[in-house]
Amino acid sequence: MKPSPFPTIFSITEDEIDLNTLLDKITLTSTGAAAIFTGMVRGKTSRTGKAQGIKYAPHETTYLEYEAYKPMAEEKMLQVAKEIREKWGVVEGIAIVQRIGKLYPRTPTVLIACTASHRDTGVFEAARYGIDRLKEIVPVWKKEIMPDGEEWVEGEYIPTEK
Amino acid sequence: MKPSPFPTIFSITEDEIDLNTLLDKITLTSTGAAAIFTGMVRGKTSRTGKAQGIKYAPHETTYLEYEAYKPMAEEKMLQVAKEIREKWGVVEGIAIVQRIGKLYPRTPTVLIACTASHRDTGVFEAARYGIDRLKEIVPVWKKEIMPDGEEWVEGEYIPTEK
Amino acid sequence: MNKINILFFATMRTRAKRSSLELEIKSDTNVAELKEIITAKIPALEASLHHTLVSINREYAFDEDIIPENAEIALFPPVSGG
Amino acid sequence: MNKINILFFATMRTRAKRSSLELEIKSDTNVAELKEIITAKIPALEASLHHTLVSINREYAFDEDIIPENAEIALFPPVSGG
Repeated sequence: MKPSPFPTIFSITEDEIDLNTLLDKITLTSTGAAAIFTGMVRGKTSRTGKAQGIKYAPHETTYLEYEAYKPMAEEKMLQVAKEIREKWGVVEGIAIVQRIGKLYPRTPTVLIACTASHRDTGVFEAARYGIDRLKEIVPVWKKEIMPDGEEWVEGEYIPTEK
Repeated sequence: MKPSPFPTIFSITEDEIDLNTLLDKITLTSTGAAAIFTGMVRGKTSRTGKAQGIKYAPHETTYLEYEAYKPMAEEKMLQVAKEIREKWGVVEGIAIVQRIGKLYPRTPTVLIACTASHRDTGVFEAARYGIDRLKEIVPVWKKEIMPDGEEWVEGEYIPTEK
Repeated sequence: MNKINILFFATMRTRAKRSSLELEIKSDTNVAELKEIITAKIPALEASLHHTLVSINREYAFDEDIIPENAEIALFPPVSGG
Repeated sequence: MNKINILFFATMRTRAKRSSLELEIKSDTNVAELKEIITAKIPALEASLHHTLVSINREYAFDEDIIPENAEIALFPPVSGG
Protein backbone atom coordinates (compact mmCIF):
# COMPACT_ATOMS: atom_id res chain seq x y z
CA MET A 1 0.00 0.00 0.00
CA LYS A 2 1.32 3.41 -0.96
CA PRO A 3 1.57 5.77 2.01
CA SER A 4 -0.88 8.67 1.86
CA PRO A 5 0.76 11.93 0.72
CA PHE A 6 -1.73 13.72 3.00
CA PRO A 7 -0.70 14.75 6.53
CA THR A 8 -2.51 13.44 9.61
CA ILE A 9 -1.58 15.31 12.80
CA PHE A 10 -2.82 14.02 16.14
CA SER A 11 -1.96 14.61 19.76
CA ILE A 12 -3.02 14.48 23.38
CA THR A 13 -1.34 17.43 24.99
CA GLU A 14 -1.25 19.67 28.04
CA ASP A 15 -0.18 22.62 25.89
CA GLU A 16 -2.33 25.37 24.43
CA ILE A 17 -3.96 24.49 21.12
CA ASP A 18 -2.35 26.66 18.43
CA LEU A 19 -4.77 26.90 15.52
CA ASN A 20 -2.38 28.85 13.28
CA THR A 21 0.35 26.23 13.48
CA LEU A 22 -2.02 23.29 13.09
CA LEU A 23 -3.70 24.81 10.06
CA ASP A 24 -0.32 25.46 8.46
CA LYS A 25 0.68 21.81 8.95
CA ILE A 26 -2.34 20.48 7.06
CA THR A 27 -2.27 23.05 4.24
CA LEU A 28 -0.84 21.69 0.98
CA THR A 29 -0.20 23.49 -2.31
CA SER A 30 -3.47 22.00 -3.56
CA THR A 31 -5.47 23.12 -0.49
CA GLY A 32 -8.08 25.84 -0.86
CA ALA A 33 -10.42 25.21 2.10
CA ALA A 34 -10.27 24.23 5.75
CA ALA A 35 -13.14 23.38 8.09
CA ILE A 36 -12.10 23.58 11.72
CA PHE A 37 -14.04 22.72 14.84
CA THR A 38 -12.96 23.62 18.35
CA GLY A 39 -14.69 22.87 21.64
CA MET A 40 -14.17 24.99 24.72
CA VAL A 41 -14.93 24.80 28.43
CA ARG A 42 -18.27 26.45 29.12
CA GLY A 43 -18.35 28.51 32.32
CA LYS A 44 -22.12 28.70 32.14
CA THR A 45 -24.37 25.98 30.77
CA SER A 46 -27.97 27.10 30.30
CA ARG A 47 -29.40 24.13 28.44
CA THR A 48 -30.48 21.04 30.35
CA GLY A 49 -28.61 17.88 29.45
CA LYS A 50 -27.79 14.40 30.56
CA ALA A 51 -24.69 12.93 32.18
CA GLN A 52 -24.43 9.43 33.65
CA GLY A 53 -28.04 9.00 32.55
CA ILE A 54 -29.08 11.79 34.92
CA LYS A 55 -30.56 15.07 33.73
CA TYR A 56 -28.65 18.16 34.78
CA ALA A 57 -29.96 21.67 35.16
CA PRO A 58 -28.36 24.92 34.00
CA HIS A 59 -25.24 25.40 36.11
CA GLU A 60 -21.83 27.00 36.44
CA THR A 61 -18.46 25.34 35.93
CA THR A 62 -15.32 26.45 37.76
CA TYR A 63 -13.00 24.27 35.67
CA LEU A 64 -12.71 20.87 34.03
CA GLU A 65 -10.03 18.31 34.75
CA TYR A 66 -9.31 16.13 31.69
CA GLU A 67 -7.72 12.70 31.80
CA ALA A 68 -6.82 10.41 28.89
CA TYR A 69 -5.80 6.81 28.32
CA LYS A 70 -3.11 8.29 26.13
CA PRO A 71 -1.81 5.45 23.93
CA MET A 72 -5.31 4.16 23.19
CA ALA A 73 -6.60 7.71 22.64
CA GLU A 74 -3.90 8.28 20.02
CA GLU A 75 -4.80 5.04 18.26
CA LYS A 76 -8.48 5.99 18.27
CA MET A 77 -7.67 9.44 16.86
CA LEU A 78 -5.92 7.69 13.99
CA GLN A 79 -8.99 5.51 13.55
CA VAL A 80 -11.23 8.60 13.33
CA ALA A 81 -8.87 10.06 10.70
CA LYS A 82 -8.99 6.77 8.77
CA GLU A 83 -12.79 6.71 8.88
CA ILE A 84 -12.88 10.31 7.57
CA ARG A 85 -10.57 9.43 4.67
CA GLU A 86 -12.69 6.39 3.81
CA LYS A 87 -15.85 8.51 3.68
CA TRP A 88 -14.38 11.68 2.11
CA GLY A 89 -11.54 10.72 -0.21
CA VAL A 90 -11.06 14.39 -1.13
CA VAL A 91 -9.91 15.35 2.38
CA GLU A 92 -6.23 16.36 2.24
CA GLY A 93 -4.94 17.10 5.75
CA ILE A 94 -6.46 16.14 9.09
CA ALA A 95 -5.51 17.52 12.52
CA ILE A 96 -6.95 16.15 15.75
CA VAL A 97 -5.87 17.52 19.13
CA GLN A 98 -7.22 16.88 22.61
CA ARG A 99 -5.91 19.06 25.39
CA ILE A 100 -5.90 17.51 28.88
CA GLY A 101 -5.25 18.72 32.42
CA LYS A 102 -7.00 21.47 34.36
CA LEU A 103 -8.86 23.70 31.91
CA TYR A 104 -10.80 26.85 32.70
CA PRO A 105 -13.85 28.38 30.98
CA ARG A 106 -13.26 29.82 27.48
CA THR A 107 -10.24 27.56 26.87
CA PRO A 108 -10.24 25.47 23.66
CA THR A 109 -9.99 21.82 24.72
CA VAL A 110 -10.33 19.94 21.46
CA LEU A 111 -9.74 20.65 17.78
CA ILE A 112 -10.48 18.83 14.58
CA ALA A 113 -9.56 20.33 11.24
CA CYS A 114 -9.90 18.96 7.73
CA THR A 115 -8.55 20.54 4.54
CA ALA A 116 -9.52 20.01 0.89
CA SER A 117 -9.07 21.72 -2.45
CA HIS A 118 -12.53 23.35 -2.39
CA ARG A 119 -15.21 24.02 0.22
CA ASP A 120 -17.96 22.07 -1.55
CA THR A 121 -16.14 18.74 -1.29
CA GLY A 122 -17.64 17.59 2.00
CA VAL A 123 -14.91 19.15 4.13
CA PHE A 124 -17.47 20.67 6.55
CA GLU A 125 -19.26 17.33 6.92
CA ALA A 126 -15.90 15.58 7.45
CA ALA A 127 -15.02 17.87 10.38
CA ARG A 128 -18.49 17.43 11.86
CA TYR A 129 -18.25 13.65 11.56
CA GLY A 130 -14.80 13.78 13.13
CA ILE A 131 -15.84 15.62 16.29
CA ASP A 132 -18.87 13.35 16.72
CA ARG A 133 -16.72 10.19 16.44
CA LEU A 134 -14.02 11.66 18.68
CA LYS A 135 -16.58 12.11 21.43
CA GLU A 136 -17.72 8.51 20.99
CA ILE A 137 -14.53 6.48 20.83
CA VAL A 138 -11.46 8.42 22.01
CA PRO A 139 -10.83 7.47 25.67
CA VAL A 140 -10.76 10.87 27.37
CA TRP A 141 -12.84 11.87 30.38
CA LYS A 142 -13.48 15.06 32.26
CA LYS A 143 -14.30 15.83 35.84
CA GLU A 144 -16.39 18.94 36.30
CA ILE A 145 -15.54 21.14 39.24
CA MET A 146 -18.48 23.39 40.18
CA PRO A 147 -18.85 26.03 42.90
CA ASP A 148 -20.68 23.46 45.05
CA GLY A 149 -19.00 20.16 44.26
CA GLU A 150 -17.42 18.00 41.59
CA GLU A 151 -18.58 15.21 39.32
CA TRP A 152 -17.17 12.96 36.61
CA VAL A 153 -18.88 13.54 33.28
CA GLU A 154 -19.65 10.28 31.53
CA GLY A 155 -20.63 9.83 27.91
CA GLU A 156 -23.51 7.80 26.50
CA TYR A 157 -21.87 5.87 23.69
CA ILE A 158 -21.21 2.14 24.08
CA PRO A 159 -18.86 0.86 21.34
CA THR A 160 -20.04 -2.28 19.57
CA GLU A 161 -16.87 -3.00 17.64
CA LYS A 162 -13.11 -2.45 17.89
CA MET B 1 -33.66 47.83 20.22
CA LYS B 2 -31.32 46.28 22.78
CA PRO B 3 -27.79 45.89 21.43
CA SER B 4 -26.75 42.25 20.93
CA PRO B 5 -24.51 40.98 23.74
CA PHE B 6 -22.80 38.81 21.13
CA PRO B 7 -19.59 40.01 19.45
CA THR B 8 -19.36 40.49 15.68
CA ILE B 9 -15.80 40.97 14.45
CA PHE B 10 -15.19 41.92 10.83
CA SER B 11 -12.29 43.31 8.83
CA ILE B 12 -10.64 43.78 5.49
CA THR B 13 -6.94 43.65 6.21
CA GLU B 14 -3.50 43.27 4.70
CA ASP B 15 -2.27 41.51 7.84
CA GLU B 16 -1.96 37.78 8.52
CA ILE B 17 -5.14 36.14 9.73
CA ASP B 18 -4.58 35.11 13.36
CA LEU B 19 -7.02 32.31 14.16
CA ASN B 20 -6.10 32.12 17.84
CA THR B 21 -6.85 35.78 18.49
CA LEU B 22 -10.05 35.80 16.46
CA LEU B 23 -11.37 32.68 18.19
CA ASP B 24 -10.63 34.21 21.57
CA LYS B 25 -12.57 37.36 20.67
CA ILE B 26 -15.76 35.43 19.88
CA THR B 27 -15.57 32.99 22.81
CA LEU B 28 -17.95 33.86 25.65
CA THR B 29 -18.39 32.18 29.03
CA SER B 30 -21.39 30.37 27.55
CA THR B 31 -19.50 29.20 24.44
CA GLY B 32 -18.72 25.50 24.00
CA ALA B 33 -18.27 25.14 20.25
CA ALA B 34 -16.75 27.00 17.31
CA ALA B 35 -17.02 26.21 13.59
CA ILE B 36 -14.34 27.97 11.58
CA PHE B 37 -13.81 28.08 7.85
CA THR B 38 -10.69 29.39 6.17
CA GLY B 39 -9.92 29.63 2.46
CA MET B 40 -6.38 29.65 1.16
CA VAL B 41 -4.60 30.39 -2.11
CA ARG B 42 -4.21 27.16 -4.09
CA GLY B 43 -0.87 26.82 -5.85
CA LYS B 44 -2.21 23.94 -7.91
CA THR B 45 -5.79 23.60 -9.07
CA SER B 46 -6.58 20.20 -10.51
CA ARG B 47 -10.33 20.43 -10.93
CA THR B 48 -11.81 22.20 -13.92
CA GLY B 49 -13.94 25.23 -13.11
CA LYS B 50 -15.47 28.32 -14.54
CA ALA B 51 -14.43 31.96 -14.38
CA GLN B 52 -15.99 34.80 -16.38
CA GLY B 53 -18.25 32.11 -17.87
CA ILE B 54 -15.22 30.38 -19.37
CA LYS B 55 -14.11 26.91 -18.33
CA TYR B 56 -10.58 26.68 -17.00
CA ALA B 57 -8.31 23.68 -17.00
CA PRO B 58 -6.08 22.44 -14.17
CA HIS B 59 -3.35 25.03 -13.73
CA GLU B 60 -0.76 26.59 -11.45
CA THR B 61 -1.04 29.87 -9.59
CA THR B 62 1.98 31.99 -8.73
CA TYR B 63 0.03 34.35 -6.50
CA LEU B 64 -3.27 36.17 -6.18
CA GLU B 65 -3.71 39.91 -5.90
CA TYR B 66 -6.82 40.83 -3.89
CA GLU B 67 -8.65 44.15 -4.10
CA ALA B 68 -11.69 45.32 -2.12
CA TYR B 69 -14.22 48.12 -2.20
CA LYS B 70 -13.48 48.42 1.48
CA PRO B 71 -16.34 50.47 3.01
CA MET B 72 -18.99 48.51 1.08
CA ALA B 73 -17.24 45.21 1.81
CA GLU B 74 -17.39 45.96 5.53
CA GLU B 75 -21.09 46.80 5.30
CA LYS B 76 -21.75 43.56 3.40
CA MET B 77 -19.82 41.54 6.00
CA LEU B 78 -22.15 43.00 8.62
CA GLN B 79 -25.09 42.02 6.43
CA VAL B 80 -23.82 38.42 6.24
CA ALA B 81 -23.48 38.38 10.04
CA LYS B 82 -27.01 39.73 10.38
CA GLU B 83 -28.37 37.08 8.02
CA ILE B 84 -26.60 34.37 10.06
CA ARG B 85 -28.11 35.66 13.30
CA GLU B 86 -31.58 35.77 11.73
CA LYS B 87 -31.29 32.14 10.62
CA TRP B 88 -29.42 30.73 13.64
CA GLY B 89 -30.43 32.65 16.75
CA VAL B 90 -28.17 30.42 18.86
CA VAL B 91 -24.99 31.74 17.25
CA GLU B 92 -23.01 33.72 19.85
CA GLY B 93 -19.91 35.25 18.24
CA ILE B 94 -19.18 35.81 14.56
CA ALA B 95 -15.81 36.70 13.01
CA ILE B 96 -15.40 37.52 9.34
CA VAL B 97 -12.02 38.51 7.89
CA GLN B 98 -10.90 39.02 4.31
CA ARG B 99 -7.22 39.46 3.71
CA ILE B 100 -6.26 41.54 0.65
CA GLY B 101 -3.04 42.35 -1.20
CA LYS B 102 -0.55 39.99 -2.82
CA LEU B 103 -1.10 36.50 -1.41
CA TYR B 104 0.92 33.41 -2.18
CA PRO B 105 -0.12 29.72 -2.24
CA ARG B 106 -0.95 28.14 1.16
CA THR B 107 -1.83 31.54 2.69
CA PRO B 108 -5.22 31.83 4.41
CA THR B 109 -7.12 34.62 2.65
CA VAL B 110 -10.53 34.52 4.27
CA LEU B 111 -11.98 33.36 7.56
CA ILE B 112 -15.46 32.97 8.94
CA ALA B 113 -16.04 31.64 12.43
CA CYS B 114 -19.23 31.15 14.42
CA THR B 115 -19.49 30.16 18.07
CA ALA B 116 -22.38 28.66 20.04
CA SER B 117 -22.98 26.87 23.30
CA HIS B 118 -23.04 23.39 21.72
CA ARG B 119 -21.99 21.87 18.41
CA ASP B 120 -25.44 20.55 17.49
CA THR B 121 -27.00 24.01 17.33
CA GLY B 122 -26.42 24.66 13.63
CA VAL B 123 -23.06 26.32 14.17
CA PHE B 124 -21.46 24.31 11.32
CA GLU B 125 -24.29 25.21 8.96
CA ALA B 126 -24.01 28.87 10.02
CA ALA B 127 -20.31 28.99 9.07
CA ARG B 128 -21.01 27.25 5.78
CA TYR B 129 -23.81 29.67 4.96
CA GLY B 130 -21.52 32.55 5.90
CA ILE B 131 -18.72 31.66 3.50
CA ASP B 132 -21.20 31.03 0.67
CA ARG B 133 -22.84 34.45 1.17
CA LEU B 134 -19.47 36.16 1.57
CA LYS B 135 -18.44 34.92 -1.86
CA GLU B 136 -21.70 36.21 -3.31
CA ILE B 137 -22.11 39.72 -1.94
CA VAL B 138 -18.88 41.08 -0.39
CA PRO B 139 -17.16 43.28 -3.02
CA VAL B 140 -13.70 41.74 -3.19
CA TRP B 141 -11.94 40.56 -6.34
CA LYS B 142 -8.77 38.71 -7.12
CA LYS B 143 -6.39 38.75 -10.04
CA GLU B 144 -4.66 35.45 -10.63
CA ILE B 145 -1.01 35.59 -11.62
CA MET B 146 0.08 32.40 -13.37
CA PRO B 147 3.45 31.35 -14.78
CA ASP B 148 2.22 32.31 -18.28
CA GLY B 149 -0.01 35.32 -17.70
CA GLU B 150 -2.55 36.97 -15.46
CA GLU B 151 -6.32 37.17 -15.33
CA TRP B 152 -9.03 38.74 -13.19
CA VAL B 153 -11.21 36.12 -11.56
CA GLU B 154 -14.88 37.03 -11.73
CA GLY B 155 -17.71 35.49 -9.78
CA GLU B 156 -21.04 34.25 -11.07
CA TYR B 157 -23.50 35.73 -8.61
CA ILE B 158 -25.70 38.65 -9.64
CA PRO B 159 -27.39 40.29 -6.63
CA THR B 160 -31.11 40.85 -7.00
CA GLU B 161 -31.62 42.96 -3.90
CA LYS B 162 -29.75 45.40 -1.69
CA MET C 1 -27.73 69.09 -11.51
CA ASN C 2 -26.30 66.33 -9.32
CA LYS C 3 -22.58 65.87 -8.75
CA ILE C 4 -21.62 62.24 -8.23
CA ASN C 5 -18.45 60.21 -7.82
CA ILE C 6 -18.05 56.91 -9.66
CA LEU C 7 -15.57 54.26 -8.50
CA PHE C 8 -14.29 51.43 -10.71
CA PHE C 9 -12.98 48.11 -9.40
CA ALA C 10 -11.23 45.03 -10.80
CA THR C 11 -11.89 44.54 -14.54
CA MET C 12 -13.90 47.78 -14.72
CA ARG C 13 -10.93 49.69 -13.37
CA THR C 14 -8.54 47.94 -15.73
CA ARG C 15 -10.75 48.64 -18.76
CA ALA C 16 -11.55 52.22 -17.79
CA LYS C 17 -7.85 52.80 -17.11
CA ARG C 18 -8.92 54.82 -14.05
CA SER C 19 -10.25 54.15 -10.59
CA SER C 20 -12.75 56.99 -10.37
CA LEU C 21 -14.68 59.60 -12.32
CA GLU C 22 -16.58 62.69 -11.20
CA LEU C 23 -19.71 63.53 -13.16
CA GLU C 24 -22.53 66.02 -13.12
CA ILE C 25 -25.81 64.43 -14.08
CA LYS C 26 -29.42 65.56 -14.24
CA SER C 27 -31.60 64.95 -11.23
CA ASP C 28 -33.80 61.86 -11.66
CA THR C 29 -31.19 60.04 -13.74
CA ASN C 30 -31.55 56.30 -13.17
CA VAL C 31 -28.88 53.57 -13.23
CA ALA C 32 -29.62 52.46 -16.79
CA GLU C 33 -29.26 56.05 -18.03
CA LEU C 34 -26.09 56.53 -16.01
CA LYS C 35 -24.55 53.49 -17.70
CA GLU C 36 -25.16 55.12 -21.09
CA ILE C 37 -23.61 58.36 -19.90
CA ILE C 38 -20.53 56.49 -18.65
CA THR C 39 -20.20 54.52 -21.88
CA ALA C 40 -20.28 57.75 -23.87
CA LYS C 41 -17.38 59.05 -21.74
CA ILE C 42 -15.42 55.78 -21.61
CA PRO C 43 -16.22 53.64 -24.68
CA ALA C 44 -13.86 50.86 -23.46
CA LEU C 45 -16.46 49.93 -20.83
CA GLU C 46 -19.26 49.31 -23.32
CA ALA C 47 -18.62 45.60 -23.83
CA SER C 48 -18.62 44.78 -20.12
CA LEU C 49 -21.42 47.06 -18.91
CA HIS C 50 -24.14 44.46 -19.45
CA HIS C 51 -22.81 42.25 -16.66
CA THR C 52 -21.48 45.00 -14.41
CA LEU C 53 -22.80 45.30 -10.90
CA VAL C 54 -23.64 48.78 -9.70
CA SER C 55 -23.80 50.12 -6.16
CA ILE C 56 -25.24 53.37 -4.90
CA ASN C 57 -23.91 54.52 -1.54
CA ARG C 58 -22.55 51.00 -0.87
CA GLU C 59 -25.80 49.13 -1.58
CA TYR C 60 -26.46 47.09 -4.71
CA ALA C 61 -28.53 49.08 -7.21
CA PHE C 62 -30.57 48.18 -10.28
CA ASP C 63 -31.40 49.73 -13.65
CA GLU C 64 -34.54 51.59 -12.56
CA ASP C 65 -33.05 53.03 -9.33
CA ILE C 66 -32.75 56.84 -9.30
CA ILE C 67 -29.31 58.25 -8.43
CA PRO C 68 -29.62 60.40 -5.27
CA GLU C 69 -27.79 63.67 -4.66
CA ASN C 70 -23.98 63.43 -4.23
CA ALA C 71 -24.12 59.67 -4.53
CA GLU C 72 -21.09 57.41 -4.33
CA ILE C 73 -21.52 55.04 -7.25
CA ALA C 74 -19.37 51.98 -7.93
CA LEU C 75 -19.11 49.74 -10.99
CA PHE C 76 -17.58 46.31 -10.68
CA PRO C 77 -17.80 42.71 -11.92
CA PRO C 78 -19.45 39.89 -9.93
CA VAL C 79 -17.38 39.48 -6.78
CA SER C 80 -14.67 36.84 -6.43
CA GLY C 81 -13.31 37.19 -2.90
CA GLY C 82 -12.70 34.44 -0.41
CA MET D 1 -1.28 -18.85 33.73
CA ASN D 2 -1.42 -15.43 32.11
CA LYS D 3 -0.05 -12.31 33.76
CA ILE D 4 -2.01 -9.20 32.81
CA ASN D 5 -2.04 -5.53 33.75
CA ILE D 6 -5.35 -3.75 34.33
CA LEU D 7 -5.66 0.03 34.11
CA PHE D 8 -8.53 2.02 35.62
CA PHE D 9 -9.64 5.44 34.39
CA ALA D 10 -12.04 8.19 35.51
CA THR D 11 -14.87 6.87 37.73
CA MET D 12 -13.39 3.34 37.69
CA ARG D 13 -10.12 4.69 39.04
CA THR D 14 -11.92 6.78 41.66
CA ARG D 15 -14.03 3.82 42.82
CA ALA D 16 -11.17 1.30 42.74
CA LYS D 17 -9.02 3.82 44.62
CA ARG D 18 -6.13 2.76 42.37
CA SER D 19 -5.05 3.28 38.79
CA SER D 20 -3.79 -0.23 38.02
CA LEU D 21 -3.79 -3.85 39.14
CA GLU D 22 -1.59 -6.79 38.15
CA LEU D 23 -3.31 -10.13 37.99
CA GLU D 24 -2.52 -13.72 37.06
CA ILE D 25 -5.45 -15.36 35.33
CA LYS D 26 -6.03 -18.75 33.66
CA SER D 27 -5.47 -18.94 29.92
CA ASP D 28 -8.75 -18.74 27.97
CA THR D 29 -10.34 -16.39 30.50
CA ASN D 30 -12.81 -14.13 28.71
CA VAL D 31 -13.81 -10.53 29.47
CA ALA D 32 -17.01 -11.48 31.34
CA GLU D 33 -15.06 -13.85 33.58
CA LEU D 34 -12.35 -11.26 34.13
CA LYS D 35 -14.96 -8.77 35.34
CA GLU D 36 -16.05 -11.27 38.00
CA ILE D 37 -12.45 -11.82 39.08
CA ILE D 38 -11.90 -8.06 39.38
CA THR D 39 -15.13 -7.60 41.35
CA ALA D 40 -14.04 -10.27 43.78
CA LYS D 41 -10.79 -8.36 44.37
CA ILE D 42 -12.33 -4.86 44.39
CA PRO D 43 -15.99 -5.04 45.49
CA ALA D 44 -16.37 -1.26 45.14
CA LEU D 45 -16.42 -1.74 41.36
CA GLU D 46 -19.38 -4.12 41.33
CA ALA D 47 -22.13 -1.52 40.93
CA SER D 48 -20.48 0.16 37.95
CA LEU D 49 -19.14 -2.90 36.09
CA HIS D 50 -22.33 -3.39 34.05
CA HIS D 51 -21.76 -0.19 32.10
CA THR D 52 -17.95 -0.25 32.10
CA LEU D 53 -16.14 -0.28 28.80
CA VAL D 54 -13.24 -2.71 28.49
CA SER D 55 -10.24 -2.53 26.19
CA ILE D 56 -7.67 -5.23 25.41
CA ASN D 57 -4.38 -3.93 24.07
CA ARG D 58 -6.00 -0.55 23.30
CA GLU D 59 -8.94 -1.93 21.31
CA TYR D 60 -12.51 -2.10 22.58
CA ALA D 61 -13.34 -5.63 23.83
CA PHE D 62 -16.56 -7.47 24.61
CA ASP D 63 -17.77 -10.09 27.09
CA GLU D 64 -16.93 -13.15 24.97
CA ASP D 65 -13.43 -11.98 23.94
CA ILE D 66 -10.57 -14.14 25.29
CA ILE D 67 -7.77 -12.29 27.13
CA PRO D 68 -4.47 -12.85 25.26
CA GLU D 69 -1.07 -13.39 26.94
CA ASN D 70 0.37 -10.38 28.80
CA ALA D 71 -2.54 -8.23 27.77
CA GLU D 72 -2.93 -4.58 28.71
CA ILE D 73 -6.52 -4.33 29.89
CA ALA D 74 -8.34 -1.10 30.71
CA LEU D 75 -11.67 -0.46 32.43
CA PHE D 76 -13.39 2.89 32.04
CA PRO D 77 -16.79 4.58 31.70
CA PRO D 78 -18.22 5.77 28.38
CA VAL D 79 -15.88 8.49 27.15
CA SER D 80 -16.57 12.21 27.66
CA GLY D 81 -13.71 14.03 25.97
CA GLY D 82 -13.96 16.95 23.62
